[in-house]
Order: sequence, then C-alpha cells, then structure tokens
Amino acid sequence: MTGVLFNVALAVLVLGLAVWTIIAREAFAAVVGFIAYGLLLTLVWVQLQGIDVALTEAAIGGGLTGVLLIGAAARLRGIEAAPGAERPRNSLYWMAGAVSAAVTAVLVICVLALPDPAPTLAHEVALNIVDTGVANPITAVLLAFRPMDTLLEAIVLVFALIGVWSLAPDDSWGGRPGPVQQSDPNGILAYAARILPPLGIVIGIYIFWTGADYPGGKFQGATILAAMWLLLMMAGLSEAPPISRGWLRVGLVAGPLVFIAIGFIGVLTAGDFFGYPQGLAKPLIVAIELALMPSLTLVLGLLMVGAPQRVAKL
Amino acid sequence: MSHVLDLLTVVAVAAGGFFFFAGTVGLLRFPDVLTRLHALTKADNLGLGLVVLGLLLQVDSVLAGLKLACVWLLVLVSAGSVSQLIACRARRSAQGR
Amino acid sequence: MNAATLFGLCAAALAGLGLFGLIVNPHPLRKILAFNVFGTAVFLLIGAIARRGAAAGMGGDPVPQALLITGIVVAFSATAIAVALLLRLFDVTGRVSLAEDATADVQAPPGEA
Amino acid sequence: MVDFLLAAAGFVLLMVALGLVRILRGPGDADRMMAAQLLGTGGIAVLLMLGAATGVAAMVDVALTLALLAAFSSIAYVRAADAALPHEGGAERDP
Repeated sequence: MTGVLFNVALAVLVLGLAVWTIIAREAFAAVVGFIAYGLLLTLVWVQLQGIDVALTEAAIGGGLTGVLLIGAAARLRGIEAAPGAERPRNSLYWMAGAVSAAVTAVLVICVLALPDPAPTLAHEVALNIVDTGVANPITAVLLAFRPMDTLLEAIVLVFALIGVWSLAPDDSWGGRPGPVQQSDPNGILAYAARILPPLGIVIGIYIFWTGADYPGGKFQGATILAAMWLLLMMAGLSEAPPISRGWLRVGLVAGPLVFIAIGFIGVLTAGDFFGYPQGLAKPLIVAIELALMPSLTLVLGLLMVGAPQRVAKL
Repeated sequence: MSHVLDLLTVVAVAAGGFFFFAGTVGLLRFPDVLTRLHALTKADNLGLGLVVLGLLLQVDSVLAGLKLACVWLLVLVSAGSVSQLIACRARRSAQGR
Repeated sequence: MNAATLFGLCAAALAGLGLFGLIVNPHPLRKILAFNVFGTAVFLLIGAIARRGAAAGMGGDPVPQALLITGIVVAFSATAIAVALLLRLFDVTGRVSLAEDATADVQAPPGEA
Repeated sequence: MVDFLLAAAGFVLLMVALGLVRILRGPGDADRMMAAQLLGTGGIAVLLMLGAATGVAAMVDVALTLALLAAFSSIAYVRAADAALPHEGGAERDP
C-alpha cells in the first residue's frame, strides 16, 4: 500500500515537472525544472526494477545533460527569442494540442491493451546467460546477445563528436575546444576539483568492474570518469587537448576498432560475426569493455566541452 | 539487541526526515538567498547524514557500510563547495549588477 | 494499479506534453527540452513494457532494458549536438531564432566568437 | 521496519517536492538551483531508504552515482553565470 502511494506521488511529481518544463516563461527556469525531472526519473527506473537503467539515468540524465543545458541556458540568458512576431498563432496552439492529445489517447489505449501475460525474452536470456560467463543479464544482452547495438552506439557517439567539432569556425579548427577557463587555483571550485576526482575515479572504475555481475557497466563508469575530467576542466586545473592531437584521435576510435576486430575474430573462430568461441566469451567481453571504456570517457568528456572556439595555434 | 538497533534506526531516520522538512520550510519561507542557503545545507548535511547513520545500523557487510559512508562524504564535499560558490555568486550579483 | 501500468500511463501523458512543447515553443533551447521530454516518455513506455516482462527471477525483461541504456546514451549525444548547433547559431547571428528571416539582419558577432 | 523505511522515503520525497515550489517562484536563478540541489540530496536519501527497505544492494550504487554528479549542474550554473558577467573576468575569489 505504501509502495503504491509512493509510486502515485512520484508519477504526479514527474508529470508536474514536465508541465513546468514545457510552460515555464523563462528558458533557465525550464532547464532547472528539466534537471529535477531527470533526477526523479532515476527514482522511477528504480521503481520499475531497472537498476541498470537508473544508474545510466543518474549519470547522464541527472549529471551530464543538466550541465550541458544549464551552460547553454546561462549563456543565452536575457536573449529570450520572443519577439511578438514569433509567437505562434492561436490556431497552431489548438492544432498542436489536438495532435498531442490524440497521441496521448492512442498511447493510453495501447498501454491498457498490452497483452497479458506479457511477451518476454527473460527466459531465453536466463537459459543462455551461462554460456557468456557474466551474471548481469543486461551486460550479457549488451555484449553477447545484441553486441551490434552496442557497437553502433559507440560509433554514433564518435560521429556526434565529429558533428560537434565540425561546428568550429575555420580559424579554430584543430585548436582546444571550449572557452578559456580561468579561475583561482586556491578557490573553492579548485578545492572540490582536487577532493572529488580521486574518489570519483575509484567509484567510476568500481561501477565499471561490477557491471559483469551486478548492475553497472562501461557506459555508467565512463560517464562518471568523464564527469570528473569535466570537473577538472571547469575548475581551470586542466584543459581539453587540441583536437588535432594524434593520440586523442587514436584514443577516440581505438575502442570501437577493437570491438569490430573482436567481431571479426568471431567470424574466423565461431563462424559468425560476434560469435564467441566456447569458453572464451567472458574474456572477450571483458576485453571489449576495457577497450571501450577509455574511448567512451574521451568522447563523453569532449562532447560536454563542445566545439573549438579559440583561434588555433598549430 | 536487534530491537535496540531497529529503534535507533527509526529515531535517526525520523530525525533525518525532520531536517529535510526543516530545510524545505526554510527554503520556502526565508527571505533571501543566503538564509535559504543556510536552510538547504541543513538538509544536505544533517538530513542525509542522519538517514545514513540510521541505515548504517542495518547493514550486513563492511563494503555496504563503506559505500553508505562514502555517499555522505561525497555529498558533504560537493554540496559544501556548491553552497560556497552560490553564496559568492549571490554576493557578487548583489554588489556588481 | 501496478507500477508498470501507472508509469505507462504517465509516459503517455509525457509524450503528449513533449510533442506539444516541441510544436508551440519558438525558443530552440525549449524545443530541445521538449524533445528530451518526448524522448524520456518513449523510454518510460519501453521501461513499463520491460517491467511487465519480468520472469525467470529478473525484475524486468533484460532485452528492452539494455536497449534503454543504449537509447539514453544516444539521446544524450543528440542533445549535445543540438546544444552545440544552438550556441554556434548564437555566435554567428547574435540571436536565437529559427525564423526564416533571422539571418537577414546579421549583427556583429558578440564577444570572442 | 520495511514499512517505516518506505513511509520515511515517501515523507522525504514529499518534502523535497514541496521545496520545488522555489523553482516555480524563483525569484533568482540561484534560488531555482538550490531547489534542484535539495531534490538531488533528497533523492539520494530516498534511494538509500528504498534500497534498505527492498534489500536491493545495487541501489546504493545508484545513490553513489547521484551523490557524485548531482552537484554538477549547480557548478555549471555558477561557472556559466560568472563567465556571462564580463567585468569580473570569470575569476572566482574567496570571501
């Protein structure tokens, strides 16, 4: 009973914050509402028994997305794009409302009409997980049963970074990304940036390592490591490397390349792309994760910093 | 013995809940940024600290206890620094603009 | 009502809200926010379906849950690109607008841009 | 015990949710950030209590992640707000 009440309160709060995010007058207030919304979603995932998803949401939705959006909102402060001419016509409001209400109605019908008993692949996963050597079913799905999704995701992240970099002005190409960060080395932020990263790195690697058997994994771990790097950069203790550096580019693609190479090893040894030979599944999965982790950390950290803006000193 | 521990947990967690209540009331009722910040840090440090203390009495392994303590430590450092930063920010925007 | 149905219905409402905001808000940053709300609604719907598939001692169907993790990370990378595009637009035009004539009166780029 | 922890989690959630009224009312950006910060801390407390009530040990890991990252958006806000005021040069000073 207490649990049901808790869930209802959570759902009402999530909905309320979403409404605020949409209707708030100022962009900054809407962004803060969205950050709170992301934090609450973490609780929703926990209540839906998706601890792995909750970890990802806590790291990405509660952390990185918020930093990205707050930075943008503070930079665009006072430049609200609301010249009267741009306000949509009343008819558009009504049409948008009607379309949205229709979408919601269809989805409500779908949710209520979901088949019972629900179709599930949990039995198949439980049956085959023994062959992979890992105990966390999510990790088994991500790296053994559907590795293609994970590979393409890692590649999408690299492409996104290339997309962000390509927005650099011509004279900044190859330079250091992000604005010049200057701050007092004895300031409070610098203090936090010296205390938190050692702990954060341990926790990031712990979350990564525990992912084989318990909720966790490389994405969550890499996000934490990237956040620690970002903290150092925000405190002015470290700077993003110029994007023309060779080691940086090698580091960015090394993870996906190792991933693809292991896929081809599967073709040779087990006759199938990403087929793992008997008994070698666990070592290969660990190898993929170890290779992906640094690349993901670099990509996520640099995605947060944005495009190069300073004139490059080549 | 376990009854005593349970009782202590209830007391500590309830006290922690009270500080969250106090923090919220302060955040809503206090007149300016700095006093609201004061109320917020009570919830951050004492509220969460008492909840962690209460739950520490219930853990069954050293690792779980360490993780709980670590959560509190992290929040102390990050929330403490953030409130300093917000206070500096509030003071400067009161003077500067 | 169980958690899956409750949050499934919640997701349906969020999808409508996100779509509405995406259409009517003229500010690009608000559109990014609304798109993210819409995205989380889709994730939540899949999460509710995954929860219903709980079996074999697992709290939910692990296949959709793994897809969700992939989805959240990809949504983040899309948001990063959108924000970078928006900031670049601001640097070049000095204003934040998606209107057709926004580039007609280009102002001097502000600051260090 | 389980019921007590669930009820306490619900109470804390309700409290920090009331604090969210600050996001609606403002008046300043800092007030809004503080409400988000309170929700972050409260969310961590709720996660810990839920974890203890349901016996899912991994929830502590989620709380750890949140504890590390929840303050980041506030830090980003202060950094960006400092950078937006040109006459200060973005440098922070101790009081």
